Amino acid sequence: MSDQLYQERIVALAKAKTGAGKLENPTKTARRDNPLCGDRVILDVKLDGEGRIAEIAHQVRGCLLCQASASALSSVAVGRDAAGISELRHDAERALGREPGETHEPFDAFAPVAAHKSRQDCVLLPLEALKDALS
Amino acid sequence: MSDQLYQERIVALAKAKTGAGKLENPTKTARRDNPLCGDRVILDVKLDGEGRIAEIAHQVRGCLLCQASASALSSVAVGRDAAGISELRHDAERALGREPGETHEPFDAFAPVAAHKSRQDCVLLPLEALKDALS
Amino acid sequence: MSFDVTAVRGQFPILAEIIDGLPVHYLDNGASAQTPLAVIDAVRHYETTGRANVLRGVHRLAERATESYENARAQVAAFLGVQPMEVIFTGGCTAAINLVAFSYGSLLKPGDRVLISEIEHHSNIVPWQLLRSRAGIELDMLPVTTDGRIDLGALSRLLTPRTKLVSLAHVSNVTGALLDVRAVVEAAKAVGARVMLDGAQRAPHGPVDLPSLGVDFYAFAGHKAYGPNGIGVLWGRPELLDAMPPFMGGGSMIGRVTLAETTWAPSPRRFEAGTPAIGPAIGLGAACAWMQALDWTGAHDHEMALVQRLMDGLQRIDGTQIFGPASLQNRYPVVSFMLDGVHPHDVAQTLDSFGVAVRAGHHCAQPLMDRFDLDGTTRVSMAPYNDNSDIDALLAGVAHAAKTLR
Amino acid sequence: MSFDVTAVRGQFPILAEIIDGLPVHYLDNGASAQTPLAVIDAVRHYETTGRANVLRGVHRLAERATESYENARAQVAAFLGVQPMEVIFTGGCTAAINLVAFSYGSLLKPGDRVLISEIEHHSNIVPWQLLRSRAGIELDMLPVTTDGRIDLGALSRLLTPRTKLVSLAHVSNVTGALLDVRAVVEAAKAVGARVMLDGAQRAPHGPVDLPSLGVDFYAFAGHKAYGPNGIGVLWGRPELLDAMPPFMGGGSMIGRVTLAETTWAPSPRRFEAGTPAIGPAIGLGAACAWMQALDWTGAHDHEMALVQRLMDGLQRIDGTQIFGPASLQNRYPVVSFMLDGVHPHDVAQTLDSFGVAVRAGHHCAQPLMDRFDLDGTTRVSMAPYNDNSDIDALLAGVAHAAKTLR
Ligand SMILES: Cc1ncc(COP(=O)(O)O)c(C=O)c1O
Ligand SMILES: Cc1ncc(COP(=O)(O)O)c(C=O)c1O
Repeated sequence: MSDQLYQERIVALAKAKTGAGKLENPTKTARRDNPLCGDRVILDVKLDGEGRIAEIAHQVRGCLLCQASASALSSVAVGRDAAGISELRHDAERALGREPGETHEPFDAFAPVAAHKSRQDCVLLPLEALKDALS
Repeated sequence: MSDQLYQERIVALAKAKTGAGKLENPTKTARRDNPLCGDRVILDVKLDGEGRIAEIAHQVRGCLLCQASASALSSVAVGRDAAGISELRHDAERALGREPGETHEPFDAFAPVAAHKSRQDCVLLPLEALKDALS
Repeated sequence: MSFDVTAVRGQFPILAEIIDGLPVHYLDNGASAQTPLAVIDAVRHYETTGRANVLRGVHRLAERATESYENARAQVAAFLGVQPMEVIFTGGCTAAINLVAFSYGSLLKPGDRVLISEIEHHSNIVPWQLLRSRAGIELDMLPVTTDGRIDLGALSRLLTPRTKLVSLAHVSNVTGALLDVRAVVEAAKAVGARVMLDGAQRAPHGPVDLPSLGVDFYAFAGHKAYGPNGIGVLWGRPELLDAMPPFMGGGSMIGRVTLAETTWAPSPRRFEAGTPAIGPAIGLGAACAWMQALDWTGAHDHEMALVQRLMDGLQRIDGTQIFGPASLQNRYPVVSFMLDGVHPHDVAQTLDSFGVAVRAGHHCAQPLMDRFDLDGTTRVSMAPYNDNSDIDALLAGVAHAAKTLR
Repeated sequence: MSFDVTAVRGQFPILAEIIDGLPVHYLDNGASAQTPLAVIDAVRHYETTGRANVLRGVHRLAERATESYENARAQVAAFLGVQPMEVIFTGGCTAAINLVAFSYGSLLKPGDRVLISEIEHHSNIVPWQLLRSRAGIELDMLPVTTDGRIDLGALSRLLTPRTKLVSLAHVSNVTGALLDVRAVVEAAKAVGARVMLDGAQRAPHGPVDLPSLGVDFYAFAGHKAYGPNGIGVLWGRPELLDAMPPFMGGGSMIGRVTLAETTWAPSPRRFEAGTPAIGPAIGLGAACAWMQALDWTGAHDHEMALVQRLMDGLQRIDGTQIFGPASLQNRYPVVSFMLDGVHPHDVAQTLDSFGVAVRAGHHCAQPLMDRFDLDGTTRVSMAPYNDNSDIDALLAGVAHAAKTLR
């Protein structure tokens, strides 16, 4: 056994299910599918007057990495606008080793996925969905 | 050099061009193409009242083996009916090693082609055309 | 005596590899099987001693290549119990099904119907959907029973006089269920429909006696049957093939080409446009010969014993559920399961860290997943070279996932 | 220093074979080239250490296979000077042209025109004839000059506003003539037509700088470019590919499949239905890398010196006639000739008895043969590994045929 991927922090993020569920009357909703693996994320957001996220909720039908990423995202999304979310995306990309630079809480938890190319889209899917919702 | 194929008898048959040309008012004419190599044979025959070949002529656009075979065929076709031509076909097949048994003049000349599968259709093409003409 | 799995394993070099410190427990054979030395060597022999284009050359390399290629066709034909000239080499199983959908499909009229099932692989769904938009045919779907078999009870309802073709998986790539071919053929013939089998998952488990099945078309993939990639087979009844127009155009499939019009060569050449996949075909021929030399009574018993060991082991892990036939009757060694609260991808990923290769997800059968509202399954697909250690490593991995990921 | 042909030959094991007591003078490269050890080893490495299906697996063999497959795409892209995602793997050059004829072709309307030429290989004629019968398009043909080049003087007459595609051989497989691509592209763009090149005979002679050519589609075959059989390449401009519907249906080319409808993956996956030819693609990637490492300035000079030696030698044999450009400008090392009074097949057969492999016949270009009323030609097609001894053996054989067969 050489279990590098499912480290405690990732499992904990997934189990926390931060933001799991739906919003009533969301300002925007976006759905993203990964056709290769069948993962699916639906993201609801409520925005304030300046395009900043006031509330967020997600329904994830997908793997633990996707759930953990949606949890991580929900835990830090409130108060951010599109540019702020894009910053999180860069953080995730850095954790995955796809961009140089230091990475921060909570996405630094995904560093073990850097060695698993085929799973990186699972981490990015919620971020893609949120980007769609904000655009 | 290991020239087994173009033995003197085959070359002589081809150069003899026995029966080369056209008939005026043939009873039957048949054309056969080999799409793989582009060989083409046109056979004219005049038949007597009993379905026997009275006259034969061939136009061959093809290789030396095809020409030699058409020559050989023309040299022995006169007086034969469909059954007699079928006998010649068996003789050719025997020379090519595709049927067991002894082979006779003139098709025994084609024995060297037994080792060259890809060229055997060249020898058989005039026989095919004549069969078409008689049927 | 019993089946000698060690001797079989010895013929597959990859099974002896250590990858990142882990052995190779390869249980993803349904996606692609491994290939024996006999196949690798046959291709190498062609590449290094007889490589040339086929059919048209008169030189000795071309004669060698043509002979090897046609010999491969004969080896495949022997494996299927048919005549060599009835075997068409294609680029794969998907390409074989598309060939039928384009060529036989072009003979269909608007309103004609094709019957498939909800269990089909996308490769036996999408070509018919594309034909539907090209030709205005209708597509019908046999439902699937809760134990993962095509529900043949619906045949009488869904077969109509307008049904021209029934195209079904011989063995399911998700559940391992074997089709009752006899029942399908009987019902189809009664309305005058032709039957095609997608044999992708059946061919890797030994010779197929096509004449006794009574079907009209049969397709399978080389790489799942221990052969190379880039090669597949379509078998068809000669009288059907002869009546079908070409699919792709190019060299070798023609009678005579003029600028105005072109005539077609007889089958199989009509359907093998361009230079064929000579090397891969030679490899597949060797794979068929390899399969034919195997003791399949022993191999099948061995494979089924592995299925039993797997099912028993899974039952001892809390929250596992098998999707597919529970019995060993009329099934092949493909087993799908779910682990409550753990996504199939996470099961498969955990198994990878135990050196176990399986497949997780929709298995190119999204309609089936939708029908049973599944996120996907974890699929264990076996070959004769698998052994108890493969199953035990898998069970240890599943137990670990159950403990840590939920 | 000069090109080291001995070093190159050493990489091709088949060239050292003795077959029936004769050496291998392989001058049939236009039909199929030989393959270097680098290619054979790359495929074997995949088969024995990283074989699995691509794209969908999470286990390490699947990751290895996916990486090797996508790396091969990048190697081919580098060879063509394009982006990896613009490269589609197909079953061959013929399959690539058919892909365009089916997919791009399905966007054409009755009355639209496709322009090809009389010099084309059947693989660049028949797909358009089939499209003509499917879709009611019209087919126009550029004539050929007596020295075996496409007559571009006829472009202005034959290009019309209804012309949607011009599809021409980059290099002729009969005469070796190189197309003036710039002139074609300029004229085609002026009427809004797209340009496809059939690069089957160009790709084996070194990297192609597609961006500088300005064409829209490019096709070539693996086995003629020192790679395995069963693989070919279609390059297309991404904006064109994105607007094209799929060709074949199956696994991997879908977005989402439901029984009612299906959405498509983006290119290149949209056009790679089913399990791709992974091993052959890896081999072709290695072949492209091998070609890219070769000194093509030296190799081209070497090839052209062989052409000159051949032409000079043929001229000394009574009754020979070359069909094709007489000069070495704008041509590649494919030389067709006729020997008065001796059928090309008999020339080729005699050459075989000298250990020389050439091709004789219509070279899948029957319309060209008809146009010049030829029985066929004897074709000598060279690769960088050919040397003077190959040409001299050929000349001895032709002289022998001239002496004995007429
Ligand atoms: C110019 C040309 N185009 C197309 C082809 C077809 O290539 P393939 O038969 O490998 O598909 C060939 C080779 O036969 C060729 O020479
Ligand atoms: C049942 C079934 N049909 C068809 C296919 C398609 O085979 P290929 O992808 O090799 O063309 C597969 C494998 O993926 C399969 O399992």
